Amino acid sequence: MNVFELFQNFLNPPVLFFFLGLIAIGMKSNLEIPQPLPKFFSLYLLFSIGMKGGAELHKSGFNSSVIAVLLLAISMSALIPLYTFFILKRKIDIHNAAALAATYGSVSAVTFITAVSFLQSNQMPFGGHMVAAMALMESPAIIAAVVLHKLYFKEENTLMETSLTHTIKDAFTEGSIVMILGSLVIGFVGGEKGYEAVKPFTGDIFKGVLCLFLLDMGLVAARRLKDLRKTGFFTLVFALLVPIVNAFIAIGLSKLLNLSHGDALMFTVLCASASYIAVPAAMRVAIPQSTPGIYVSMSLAITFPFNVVVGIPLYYYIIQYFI
Amino acid sequence: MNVFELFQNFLNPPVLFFFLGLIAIGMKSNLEIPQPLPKFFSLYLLFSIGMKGGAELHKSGFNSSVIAVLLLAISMSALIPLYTFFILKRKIDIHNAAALAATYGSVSAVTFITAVSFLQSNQMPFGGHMVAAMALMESPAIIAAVVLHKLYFKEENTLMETSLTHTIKDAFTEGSIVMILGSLVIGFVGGEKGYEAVKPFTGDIFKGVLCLFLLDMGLVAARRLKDLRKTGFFTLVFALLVPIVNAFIAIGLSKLLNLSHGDALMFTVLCASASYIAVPAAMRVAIPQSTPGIYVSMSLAITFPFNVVVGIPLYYYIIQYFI
Amino acid sequence: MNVFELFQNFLNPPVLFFFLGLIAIGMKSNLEIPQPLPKFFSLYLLFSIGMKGGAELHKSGFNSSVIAVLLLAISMSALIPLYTFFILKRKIDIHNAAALAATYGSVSAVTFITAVSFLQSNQMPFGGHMVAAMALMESPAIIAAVVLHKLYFKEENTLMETSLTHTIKDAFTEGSIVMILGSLVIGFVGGEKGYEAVKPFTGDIFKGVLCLFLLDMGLVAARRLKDLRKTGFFTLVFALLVPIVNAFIAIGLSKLLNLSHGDALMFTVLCASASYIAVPAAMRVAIPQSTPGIYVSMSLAITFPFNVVVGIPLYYYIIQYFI
Amino acid sequence: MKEAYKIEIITEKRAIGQVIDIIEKYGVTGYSIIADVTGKGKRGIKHGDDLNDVFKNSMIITVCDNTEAENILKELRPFLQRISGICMVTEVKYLVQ
Amino acid sequence: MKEAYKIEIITEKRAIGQVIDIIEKYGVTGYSIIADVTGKGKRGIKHGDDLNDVFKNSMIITVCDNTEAENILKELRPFLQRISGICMVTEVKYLVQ
Amino acid sequence: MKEAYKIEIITEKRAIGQVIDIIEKYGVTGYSIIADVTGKGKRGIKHGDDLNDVFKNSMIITVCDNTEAENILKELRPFLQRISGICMVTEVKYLVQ
Ligand SMILES: Nc1ncnc2c1ncn2[C@@H]1O[C@H](COP(=O)(O)O)[C@@H](O)[C@H]1O
Ligand SMILES: Nc1ncnc2c1ncn2[C@@H]1O[C@H](COP(=O)(O)O)[C@@H](O)[C@H]1O
Ligand SMILES: Nc1ncnc2c1ncn2[C@@H]1O[C@H](COP(=O)(O)O)[C@@H](O)[C@H]1O
Ligand code: NA
Ligand code: NA
Ligand code: NA
Repeated sequence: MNVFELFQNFLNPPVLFFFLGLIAIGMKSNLEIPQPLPKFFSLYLLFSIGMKGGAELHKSGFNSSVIAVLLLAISMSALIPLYTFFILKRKIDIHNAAALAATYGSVSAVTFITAVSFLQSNQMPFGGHMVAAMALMESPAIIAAVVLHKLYFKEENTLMETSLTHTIKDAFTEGSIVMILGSLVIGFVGGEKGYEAVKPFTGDIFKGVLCLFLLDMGLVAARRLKDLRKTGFFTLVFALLVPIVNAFIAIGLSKLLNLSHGDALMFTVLCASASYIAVPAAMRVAIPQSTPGIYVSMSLAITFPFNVVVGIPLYYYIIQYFI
Repeated sequence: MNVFELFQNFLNPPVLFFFLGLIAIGMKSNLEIPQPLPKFFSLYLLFSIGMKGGAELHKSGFNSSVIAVLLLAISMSALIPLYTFFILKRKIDIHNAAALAATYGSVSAVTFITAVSFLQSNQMPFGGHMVAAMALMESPAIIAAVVLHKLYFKEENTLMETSLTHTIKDAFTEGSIVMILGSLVIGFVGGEKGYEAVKPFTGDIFKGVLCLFLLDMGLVAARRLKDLRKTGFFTLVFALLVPIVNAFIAIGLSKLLNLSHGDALMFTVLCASASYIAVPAAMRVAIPQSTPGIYVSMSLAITFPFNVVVGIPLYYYIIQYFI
Repeated sequence: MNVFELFQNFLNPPVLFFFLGLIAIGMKSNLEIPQPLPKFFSLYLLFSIGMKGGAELHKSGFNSSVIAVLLLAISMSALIPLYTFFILKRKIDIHNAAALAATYGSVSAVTFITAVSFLQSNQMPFGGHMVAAMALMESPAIIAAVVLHKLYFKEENTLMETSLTHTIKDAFTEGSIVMILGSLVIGFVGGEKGYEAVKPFTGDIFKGVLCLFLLDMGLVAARRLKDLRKTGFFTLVFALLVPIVNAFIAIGLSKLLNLSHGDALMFTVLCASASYIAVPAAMRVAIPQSTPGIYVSMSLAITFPFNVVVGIPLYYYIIQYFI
Repeated sequence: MKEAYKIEIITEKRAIGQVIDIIEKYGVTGYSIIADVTGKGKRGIKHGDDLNDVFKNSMIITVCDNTEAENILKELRPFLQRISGICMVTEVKYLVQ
Repeated sequence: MKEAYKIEIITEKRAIGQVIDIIEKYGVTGYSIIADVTGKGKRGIKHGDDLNDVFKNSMIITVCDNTEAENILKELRPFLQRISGICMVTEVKYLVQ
Repeated sequence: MKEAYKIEIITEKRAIGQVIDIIEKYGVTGYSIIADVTGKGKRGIKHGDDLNDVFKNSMIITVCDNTEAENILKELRPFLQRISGICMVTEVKYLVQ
C-alpha cells in the first residue's frame, strides 16, 4: 500500500458521504436523514457486525490468544482514562476531565465499522473476537472515569447521588451494548447456517446503509462543530493527539501479542477511537455536571473524522510495515 | 425430524432475538427499536408474504381444493369464538370474554410468518393460497364475537352505539388486512416476473428483518407480561390450552382434506395463533369496555411465544407422523 | 411494442401499489406508511439513482453531446414557466399562476424513477447524465417563476420580502437536490468499484422499495384529490394537457439532437413531469400567497398518475416509432 | 389579542377522528394534533409500543370561544368516559390572524 | 416560582427557523419545539403526509416575561398572517432553575 | 369540570423516568408524555439529532390538585437544577371522567 492507496480511503463512498453531510450543513441545506432512522441504522450496524463476529467466532473458536486480546482490550479501556484524566484535570474542570477520560478510553462503534468496511475493500480478514473486544471496551472506561471523579470530587448535594453500582449496571444495560453482545451471542449460537440466512440483510446491503449513516454523521458532526468554537485550542489538540498516542500504544501491544494484521488494525482503531454513544449517555446520569457539548463534539466532530479519513489508512500502513 | 431437531427451532436467529428482547426488558435495558420502525417492519412482512403467496397462487391457480381450504379457514375463524366465548363467559366479564373469543378465533400474522421462515429452513413448500387463508381468517372471528356480545349484552347507553355493519366495514378496511390482501392480488397479477423484480427486497432480506421484528416483539411482550400479573391463573391456562386444542382440530381437518404437509402446518398455525393487531384495533371501537391489557397480553406474551418456540415444531412433528 | 404491451405498464407491481393506495383511501382504510419512512424512501431513491447515474457517467465520460443535453434540459426548465405563466395568468390569480408555472417547468424525481424502472423492465439503457439533467432541471423553473412573479406583482408589504438571491440560494440547498447531486458526484468519483459495493442496497432492492413508496404516493394523492374538487375544470385540463404538450416538444428536440431512445424517454419524462417536492418548498418562502392545495394536488393527484400510467408507455411508444 | 379558550384533549390515537367530528360539529374550524403521546391513566400504561395504536394516545388542541367550548365539553364527557382520556380547558389570549 | 408568560405558536414546519429568529431578537434565550404537528385552519388541512414539510406544522413554546412577550407578539402577527399559523399566550407560574 | 393544576415539565429525554418517579411518589396517577422535544436553554441547543437521546428533551404533562402540585414542585426544583429543564404550572378546568 502506497501513499496513493492511502488516499483512496478518502475516495470511498461511505467517507465521501460523511463529507457530503459536512458540506450540506456548511451550505445551510435542510438535508437530513429524519429521526429515528439514524438511530435504527446504528442498531442495524451493531446487529450486522455482531452476527458476523459471532459466526466467525463459531468457526475459529476461543483459545488462549483470543482470551489474551480480550483481557488486553478491557485493560486498555480502563487504563486510558487514568492517564488522560490527570492531563485533563490541569486544563479543565474535574467533571469534564472525567467525562473526556471516559470518552477516549471507551470506543466508537462507527469507527470500528468503518474500519470493517475498509478491511473488506482491502480483502483482509480479522477475527470475530474483535467484535467482542469492541463490546467489552465500552464500559471499563466509564467505570474508571466515574471512580476517578468520585475520588477527586466530594459532592455536597447528596440528594440524588448515583452510586457506583448504579453506574456499572447502567453501563451494561445500555441499548447499544445489549444489541452488540446479544447479536454476537446469537451469531455464535447460529453459526455458519444462521449467518447465511441473514447475510443478504446484514452483509450485502451493509455498505449502502453505512453510506447513509455516515451522511447523517456528517450532518451531526457539522452541527457540533459550532459548539467547539467556545472550547479552547487545548481540546482540539487533545482530540487529535490522544488517538494517535493510543494508536501507537496499541500497535506496540499488537506486535508484542503477535496479532494478525487485521486484528491489530481493529485493536488499534478501538484504542484510538472515542465514544459518543455509550459514554455521553452514562455521563448524563453519573456526572450530570459535565457538558456533553464539549466531549461529544470533540469525539464526533474531530476525533471521528480524523480516524476515518487519516487514522485508519495510516494505522493500516504502519501495521503492514512494522508488524 | 427428531426431538433434537425440534429443539433447533429454539436456536434459530429470529427466535433467539425474541428472547433477547425479553432479556433486555428483564435487565431494565433501554434497548428499543424506535417507532415507527416496528410498524413498518410489520407492513414489510405482510407485503413480502403477500407478494410471494400471490405469485405462487399465480403458478398453481385456483382449484376446488384451494376453495375448500379457504372456506374451511373462514369457518374455523368464525367457529372458534363460539366455543371459547361460552367457556370464557363463566370466568370473566362479557366484554373481555367476547374480545378474547375474537382474539383466539382470528390469527397472528407474525406467527404465520415465523412458520414460513421455519418451513423455509426445512425446505418444505406450502401453497400460496395459505396466505389468502390467513388474510381471510382475520375478520370472521371479529364479526362473530361482536354478534355474540350484542346478543348477550344489552347496552343502556346507546349514544355512541356501533352498528354491526360498522364493525364489518372496519374489519375489512384495517390497514394490515388491506396490505396483505392488496399484496396478494398484486403478486397474483404480477406472476413470476413481477415477483422476481421485487424478490431481493421481499425475499432475500426477509429473515434479517424478521430478526429485528421479533426482537421488538420480545421487548413488547416482556412489557405486557407485567399487565398479566393482575389477571388470574385461568387466563394463563386458557392462553396455553386453547392454541393446542385448536391446533389438534386443525390437524384433524387437514387429514380429512388431505392437505400437503406444508399447507397443513400453515393451517394449524393459523388456527392455533391469536391476533394482537387486527382484533385489539377492532375491539377498541366495537367493545370499548373490554381491556386490551388482558387480551393483548395473553395473545402476545403467552400464546405467541408458546407457538413460536414449542408450537410450530410440535405441530410440524405431529403432522409429519400422523398425516 | 404493441398496445397490449403498453397496457402492461399498468400491471407492473410499483404502479399497482400506487392504485392500492388510491383504493385504500377510497375505502377509508387506515393503511399508511408511517412518517418519516416515505421521506426516507424518497432520499433512498435519490441516493440510488444518483450513485447509478454517477457510476455510468464515470464509464461514458462527458462529451459535447452530454453537455448539449444538459444545456437543453436547463433551458426547458426555464422556458416552460414562461409560456405556462401567461396562459395561467388569464384564468387564476398571479400567485398561483407563478407557482404552477414553476411546478410544470420543474421535474418530478419519482416520475423519473418510475421511468427508470420501466426502462429496466424493457432492458433499454439510458445515459448517466440524464440523472444530472434531472438534478439541473429542478431549480431554473423556480427562478424563472419567481422572476415573473416579481415583474407582475408589486407588493406593498415589503416587511418580509424575499430577495431573488435568497430564492436562488434556497433552490440549490434544498435537501433533495443536495442528495441527488451529492450522490451523483460520489457515484462518479467512486466509479464501477464504488458502485459495485453499494449495488445490493441501491440496485437490487430498489424495485421493492419503489413499490412501498408508490403505495404511499397513492395514499397521499388520494387525500389531495379532495382539495381539487374546489378548483375548477380548467386546472384539470391544464394538468393533463401541459405534460402532453411538453412531452411532444421534448420528443421533437430529442429527434433534433439525435438522442438514444433511452435518453429521449428520460428527457421527455422530465419535461412532462411536474414537481411536488422542490417547488412547493420554494413557493412557501418565495410566494407564500400561493396555495399549495392547488399546485401540489394538480401535480401529485393528476399529472403524476397520468404520466406513470399513460404517459411513460405512450412516450416510449412514440419515441420508438418516430425517432 | 382576543380572549379565547384553549381545549386540550388527550385520548386514544385511534379515536382522534371522533374527537374531530365533535369539534367540527360545533363550528370550530381550527385544531392541531400531536399524533404520538404516551401516558398513564385509569386504564393503565400506554407505552406507545404496539403496531395498531391501541396503546397510544394523541393530543388535540383547539382554540375556540365560550359557547363553542361549552358545547364541545358537553359532548366530550360521555365520549371520554366510554373510550378513554382527559380534557383540560385554559383561558388564553389568542393572536387573531 | 416566578410569574411568566407562555407563548405557544403553531406554524408551518419550514417557517420555524424564522419564528426562532423573532424570539431570539428580543432576548429570550429558551424555547422548546415539538417538530411534528398536524392540523386544520384557514388554509385547509395539513395531513403531515408530504415529503417536504409543506403540509406539516411545528409548535414552539417559549416562556418569557411581559416585555419580551409584547415585543414578540407585535412582530409575530404580520408573520402569521403572511405565512400561516396561530399564537396563544397563557399566564403561568414558572419554576426558575 | 374541576379546578386543577396542569404541570408541564420539559427535561432531558433520558431523565423522564426520574420525573415519573417523583410524580408517582406523591400519589398522582395520571400523566402524558410527548417523547421528542427539541429546544434551547442554559445548556445550549438540543438538536435532537443524536443516537442516545442526550441532545433531546421530552415533555411530561400531569394534571393534579393543589397539594400534589406543591409536593411535586418542591422536589422538582433541585432535580431540574442538577439535570436540566423547565417547569410551568397553569390553572386549568379539568373534565373528570
Ligand atoms: N392526570 C392526568 N394528567 C395527564 N394526563 C393524563 C392524566 N390522566 C390520564 N391522562 C392521559 O389520558 C390517557 C388515558 O387516560 P385513562 O382513560 O384514564 O387511562 C392516559 O394514557 C394519559 O395519557
Ligand atoms: N383554532 C385553532 N385551534 C388550534 N389550532 C389551530 C387553530 N387554527 C389554526 N390552527 C393551527 O394552525 C395551522 C395553520 O392555520 P391556518 O394558517 O389558519 O391554516 C393549522 O394547520 C392548525 O394546526
Ligand atoms: N424559556 C424557555 N421556554 C421554553 N423552553 C425552555 C426554556 N428554557 C429552557 N427550555 C427547555 O428546557 C430545555 C433544557 O433547558 P436548560 O436546562 O436551561 O438547557 C431546553 O432544551 C428547552 O427545551
Ligand atoms: Na478509545
Ligand atoms: Na386462531
Ligand atoms: Na416538467
